[in-house]
Amino acid sequence: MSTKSLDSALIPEGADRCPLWQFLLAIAVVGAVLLWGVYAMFLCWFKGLNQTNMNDYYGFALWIWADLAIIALGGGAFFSGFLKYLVGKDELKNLINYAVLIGFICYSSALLILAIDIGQPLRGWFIFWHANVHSMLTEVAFCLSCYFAVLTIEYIPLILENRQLNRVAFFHHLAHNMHGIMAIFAATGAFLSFFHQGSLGGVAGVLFGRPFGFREGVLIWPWTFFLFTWSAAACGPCFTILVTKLTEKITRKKLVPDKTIWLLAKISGWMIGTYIVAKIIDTWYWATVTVPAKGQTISQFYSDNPLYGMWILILEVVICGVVPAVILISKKGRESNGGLWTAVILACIGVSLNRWVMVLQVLAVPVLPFDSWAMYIPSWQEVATTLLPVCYGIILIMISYRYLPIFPKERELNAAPAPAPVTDAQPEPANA
Amino acid sequence: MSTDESKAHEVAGSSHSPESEAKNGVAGTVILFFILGLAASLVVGWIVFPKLLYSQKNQPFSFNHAIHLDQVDDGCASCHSFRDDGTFTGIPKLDSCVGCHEDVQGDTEDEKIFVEQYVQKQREVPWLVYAKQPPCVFFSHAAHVKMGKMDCVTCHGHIGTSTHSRVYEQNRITGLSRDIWGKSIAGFKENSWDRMKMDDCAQCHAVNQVGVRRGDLKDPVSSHFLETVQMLFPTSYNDYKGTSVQTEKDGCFVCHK
Amino acid sequence: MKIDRRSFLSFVIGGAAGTALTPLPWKLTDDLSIWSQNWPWTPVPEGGEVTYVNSTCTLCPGGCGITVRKVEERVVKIEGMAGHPVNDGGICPLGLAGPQLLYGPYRVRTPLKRVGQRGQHQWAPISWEAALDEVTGKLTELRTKNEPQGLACITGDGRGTVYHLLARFLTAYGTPNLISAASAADTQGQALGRLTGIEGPVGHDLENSTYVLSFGAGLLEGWGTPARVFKANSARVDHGGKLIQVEARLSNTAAKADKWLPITPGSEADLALGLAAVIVSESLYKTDLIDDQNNGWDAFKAMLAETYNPEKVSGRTGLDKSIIVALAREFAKAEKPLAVCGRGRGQTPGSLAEALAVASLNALVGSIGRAGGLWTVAPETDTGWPEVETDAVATTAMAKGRIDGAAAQSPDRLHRFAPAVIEAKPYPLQMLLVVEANPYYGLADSQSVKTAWEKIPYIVSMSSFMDETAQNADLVLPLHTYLERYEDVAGSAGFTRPYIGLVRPAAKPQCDSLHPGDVILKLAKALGDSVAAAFAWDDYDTCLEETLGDKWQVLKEQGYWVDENFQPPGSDGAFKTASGRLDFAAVAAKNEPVALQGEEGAFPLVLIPYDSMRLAGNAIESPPFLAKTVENTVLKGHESFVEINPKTAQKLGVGEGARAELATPRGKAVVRVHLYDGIRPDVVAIARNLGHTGNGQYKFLAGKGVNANTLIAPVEDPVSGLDAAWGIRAKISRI
Amino acid sequence: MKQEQGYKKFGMVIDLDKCTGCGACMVACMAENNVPFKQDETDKRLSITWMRVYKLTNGKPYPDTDICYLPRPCQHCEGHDGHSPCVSVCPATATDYDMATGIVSQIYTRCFGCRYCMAACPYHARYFNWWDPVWPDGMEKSLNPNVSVRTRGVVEKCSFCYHRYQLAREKAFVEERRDIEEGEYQTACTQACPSAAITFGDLNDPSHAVYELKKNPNAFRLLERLGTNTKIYYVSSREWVRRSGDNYLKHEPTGKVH
Repeated sequence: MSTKSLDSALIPEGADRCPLWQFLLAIAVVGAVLLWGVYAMFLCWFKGLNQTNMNDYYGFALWIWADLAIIALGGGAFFSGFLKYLVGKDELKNLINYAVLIGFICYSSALLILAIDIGQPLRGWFIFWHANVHSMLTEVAFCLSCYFAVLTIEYIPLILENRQLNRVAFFHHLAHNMHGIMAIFAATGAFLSFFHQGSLGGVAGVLFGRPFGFREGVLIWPWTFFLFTWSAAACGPCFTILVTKLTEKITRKKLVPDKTIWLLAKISGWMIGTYIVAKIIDTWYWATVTVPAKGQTISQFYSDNPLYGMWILILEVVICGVVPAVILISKKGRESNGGLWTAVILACIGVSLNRWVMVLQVLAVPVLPFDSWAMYIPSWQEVATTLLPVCYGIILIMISYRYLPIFPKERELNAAPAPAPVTDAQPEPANA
Repeated sequence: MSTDESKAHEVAGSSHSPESEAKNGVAGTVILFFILGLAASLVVGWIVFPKLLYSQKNQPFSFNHAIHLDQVDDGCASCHSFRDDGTFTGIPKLDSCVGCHEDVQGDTEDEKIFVEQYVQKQREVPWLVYAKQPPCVFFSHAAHVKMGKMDCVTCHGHIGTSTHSRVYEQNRITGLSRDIWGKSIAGFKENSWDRMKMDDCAQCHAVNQVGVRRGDLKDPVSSHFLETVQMLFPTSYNDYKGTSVQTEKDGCFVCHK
Repeated sequence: MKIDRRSFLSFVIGGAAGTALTPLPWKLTDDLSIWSQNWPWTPVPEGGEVTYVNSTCTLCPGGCGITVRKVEERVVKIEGMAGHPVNDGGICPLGLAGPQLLYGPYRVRTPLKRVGQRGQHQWAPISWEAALDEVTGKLTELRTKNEPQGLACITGDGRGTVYHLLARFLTAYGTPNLISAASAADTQGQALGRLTGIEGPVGHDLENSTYVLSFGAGLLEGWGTPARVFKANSARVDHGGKLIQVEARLSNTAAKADKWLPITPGSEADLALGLAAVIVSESLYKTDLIDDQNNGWDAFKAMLAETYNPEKVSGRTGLDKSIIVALAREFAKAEKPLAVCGRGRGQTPGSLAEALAVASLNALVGSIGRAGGLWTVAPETDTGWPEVETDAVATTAMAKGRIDGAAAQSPDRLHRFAPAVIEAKPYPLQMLLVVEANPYYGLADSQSVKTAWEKIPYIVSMSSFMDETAQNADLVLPLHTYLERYEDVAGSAGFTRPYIGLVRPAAKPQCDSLHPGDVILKLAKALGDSVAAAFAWDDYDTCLEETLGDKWQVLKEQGYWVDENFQPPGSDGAFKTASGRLDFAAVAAKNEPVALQGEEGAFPLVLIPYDSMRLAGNAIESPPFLAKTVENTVLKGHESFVEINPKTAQKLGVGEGARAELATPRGKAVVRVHLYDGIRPDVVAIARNLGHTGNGQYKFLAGKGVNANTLIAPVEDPVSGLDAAWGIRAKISRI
Repeated sequence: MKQEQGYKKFGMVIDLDKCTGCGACMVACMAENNVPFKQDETDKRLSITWMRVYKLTNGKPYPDTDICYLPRPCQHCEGHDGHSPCVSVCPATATDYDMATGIVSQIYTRCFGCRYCMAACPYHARYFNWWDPVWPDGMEKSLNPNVSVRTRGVVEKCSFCYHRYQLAREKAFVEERRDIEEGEYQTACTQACPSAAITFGDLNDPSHAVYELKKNPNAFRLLERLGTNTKIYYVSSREWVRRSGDNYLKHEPTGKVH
């Protein structure tokens, strides 16, 4: 059968999709950037990390930031899963598939970036085989890969629900049964996420040689451990909403009922709100107790350098923390289109900025009194390899959206008479 | 994440009937091929792979340990000795052989090669060392032989009684001697000398409690913890603790350089 | 049964399942990681028997004892020789990097004949026979034209058997032009000689001095014998001795000193005599050594009182009068005071007036020929070789005088070489032989050196390394390095006793090279007649052994020889002067301080090249390890930095790291600015020993930074006739 | 923490009044430990020097300016109970703290280059091999067989010349001695320093020079307030130098802060 008919055969029944050429063109465009990233990735693997602008002062840089950021943003998956299956917010079933897909993308990307970031990829497995239980990174590696496995399991039934695959009885039943036990995976996922999100926070928090990142805490966990989990749970859903909104804009379709979005937004709002309060307390304690005890003042961390000023703290905590919290908590705020957009974007920026500060600024701040600030600008190879997963994500979303019933309410929300714009998907016969 | 149940069933139903006839036959072939694949891969993995992994090399000429051991009075140490600075000479240099081998002894081909190719040309013999460890390893013969009073056989096996040099097998990937991983591709060992991997060193060090005990090192909390563990699972916890805070074995630098 | 997609799929699944049950995936994973732990392209040094060779370092005039660690045949490390009289286990960074010189890619591997333009690095490897034939040919040609004096020879070390062989060869050949570089030690020797009447190298007993007053001497930047001076400095710290550093820049020495006196650069002599004036006027001086009966002393006193009273000196030095007086008293009253001079490493001779002033200061406080003071060390003993019998050609040529105009006994005047060649006076130079020296890089005023080079028809460089001089020669003869040969090092710079260090081969020759001594002997043999007749030895090693005579055994055994029962001349108060006491006549005589080049209007600043332990001196290109230690405020990428005071920088409108043009009457260079509070606002400093132009694929310091010699030029001292320049007027402008 | 009997605790006392910043320690270290070199080493954040000599200045304008050099090897932090900043974060146990010697190891073949330890070290004592090490033809001959050559992509740092300890012990063993003398184990930098500014030995052993030297009232350690509990003691008679050794709030006096 021809490509065209194969294409239309795979598209979920009754779903309108743009013509194949449009679809392929878009894939090609994004794919080009992706290939650029792949090229850079191989440069890093074969020529080594001298391809980056990292140095002995900046051993962690753009990549680790990207890792922490996308994992935080991917937090929507575990948290909405947690809400639907454990808390029982059934309304979220309209969004859960997409949340899982986004999570899957974020986590697979994180693992990929880690594989590029280490100096000896062929020995990467040592982190499991020779694990050092004291290290936060070990905890990250284990939980990260386990949770990725969980996400994969959560993603599989979606694939199986593809119109063609679903014809196969075995796959059909497999998918069906997997749905049945999904709650267990969601629970496992939530549990694992709690730890790796946290241990990512621990990464900087345990560095008692780096007063800027160091935090006191309970047992082996510094406060950042809990703050990271919290912020991921708070801002992850915002990213899910943001991506959903974007998809709706691009496809010019209503894909998820507002009710669902608003519910998630509301929960997210409260989470951000409570998180930001905790964050403020943490910052205050750190600035007034922890740091002075090491002989430094908070002002030292935000002066004598070309980039890091108090503005970054205000931007993170107030503009990208308090503001979105207020918007999302207020009914008017989250139900107004503009309000929702602003809030989720700010929240996403906020959490990403937080990750940047907790990794890159930690390294930039001089600790030895006779040392100086370390500044860093990523090389094109770093940028390209960081864009790589973004493109891969977009492509995976495009394919999944086109061929899989990601949005259960799509048909209903775009019922027949819906006057679709001309540029939107052509009616079936035209394709045949 | 179920979507629309009714739809799912109907889809399944429609896809069900047409295929049911062929089903049994299909199932048969499927299983058959599964077994075929299984068998093939097992053969490749257990028999073909080891053959490919190691290259076979011959020593410059065969050496007869047994004969030499009879001639000397100080056993292995007669030829494999220590220098004054405590380092180990390993395989003796030519000049310690020329004493007897200035000209051909006996009529073996190997002897002829040795004298004519090496002794007379004053070239050192490029022996392939079976027990050669990777460059990251520091091994002190002095510590094991002089302090530990260990017997050569423990690590080197009964090479002293060998009458000829066996084939030297070299791992094509790592370039190391096969003796390090051991003859058994699965990594099993019966004798202490069958394998020379890090775990073997570590195990022996632990059993013989080489490092300093650090039971007394523990701060109260963790020592109580350890006592409890020992009480609950007597087998799980051997009271020997190496001095490495992280591994609780010996410090990594004891064997690594 | 048809094989459809499903059967294939199940085959694959079965295969996968099976593979997981075999060692294959797991062993592969493990082996790959082991492979990554030592990639085939990463070298693995072979182990083996460790041996040590005691030898002597020749990388600077210090002649430290070194212990070379070898693994089988490989030299892996050089360490200071424990218990050695000069450095007792200590060693400098350059000495430590020695193996990198031995094995480095900048070695000359075989005799090379120039094929392209000079300096274009186009060479044809030739055999030693061919090379020596060519040189012999050129030399014979000169002699047949009765112009052997047309040959000049520049050599690095002015001591030892190799030098004497060279001197003997040139005498027999018939040229007076054997020139080696003079240093601050020569000036100090002259100065001291004028007071004591005794000629010879100077020794400073820093170990026993309790109060060191340094007039710009870079005690901790490589002055004298670093390893020895450093040790002495640490001893001083332990015993609470004092160090006062008089210098325009906060050098490492100044930083370690108890007091740093940044006086007007060039007024050192004034300060020394100013202190003398106070000491005399307050009669704090020790009379026992001084001849205060003759008119020299009266003249001296008169001069001090008139020209060097604290007021005037304060004016010239910029030091407060009270400081001068206090310093003079402190110095005079110290238990064992010692005043030293010789700027930086003391590689340039410097002004005699200054050396005299400092010497007289020591004389006044009785520190000459006494413990903790300075004295003349008996010059190296005569070789004991028979007099050379020169033929007519040689004799007549020898009478024609040297191109550098140096008299028989006075030190060589290498700084005059370039001008003399350019002006072709007293006669044109037709051939230049350079032996283990790098004048093309190392001589001040590079531009005129370049011009002179173009005027020399034929240039041969005998060198272990492809240095600038070798690169610009017509023929390069590779020599053994000090780690591949025997040699004697006669004397250690500034050491207080007669000393000989034995250089011993630690490694087999790495290249197709020869011993310089053997090259000379071969050339002599090839020239035949009277030249050949002058040399009785078949090879250098026998020559060395014979020459050292009874010392040879000692040297063989312990690697060095020291005159244990050496007594400083005059320590008994008997100097070789009319009265047997120190004669101040010379100091009293008019000794003009040497003026800087360039006038203040156009060049408001003073440029001072400074030495650093982290950059090799003696025109050697620093090996990689040494290059690694160079701070990024001295060199960054390919650019040199100049140190200037932030105030000055502000006036000029340049900030940290800014590019600027540094101009002097002799040259221009683009440099970057490093703001340094530890430097006088009227001074700008640049590091010496950068800006090498080595070729080849590896460039560790080659082609990086500015060669200070392109910016400065010699200024001849009217009295000593040596180069007295220590800096030059300069201008910095932003670009 | 309590001093354990029978355990050595190697450390240094560096006299900053004697250190002249000549760099001999750096070169000795490079030569002893097969430290690689590149053609451009002027970017100090990409330049491997296990021992680095810092140039400190009192920041005062001319003529009150003063400078001091501070050699910085790995500080071999003991932290609390051997949990030094870098050691506890290494995910693959490529670095450990050995109670028997107090030395922080680095196993290059175990390290897979995540660089977390570098982020953890406030002294920048850890260096990453961004490039493949290259020795121009023939120069590899001067490599020391007692120290393994590192490949690209791993972290390396000062080991207190542990191999010298091993060799000293081997000598002792063949001489039927269990223990070694103070002089038998000295680091390359200590041995090379022409100013004898570095003293190395067992901080727990009263018969070793460092035992008394570390008690000097002018002795201090870098960033003590972070609880890194280092084994490198510095001595300086200049107050501003001692103050540069740690972070202090304006009103706080130099030295121990309680």
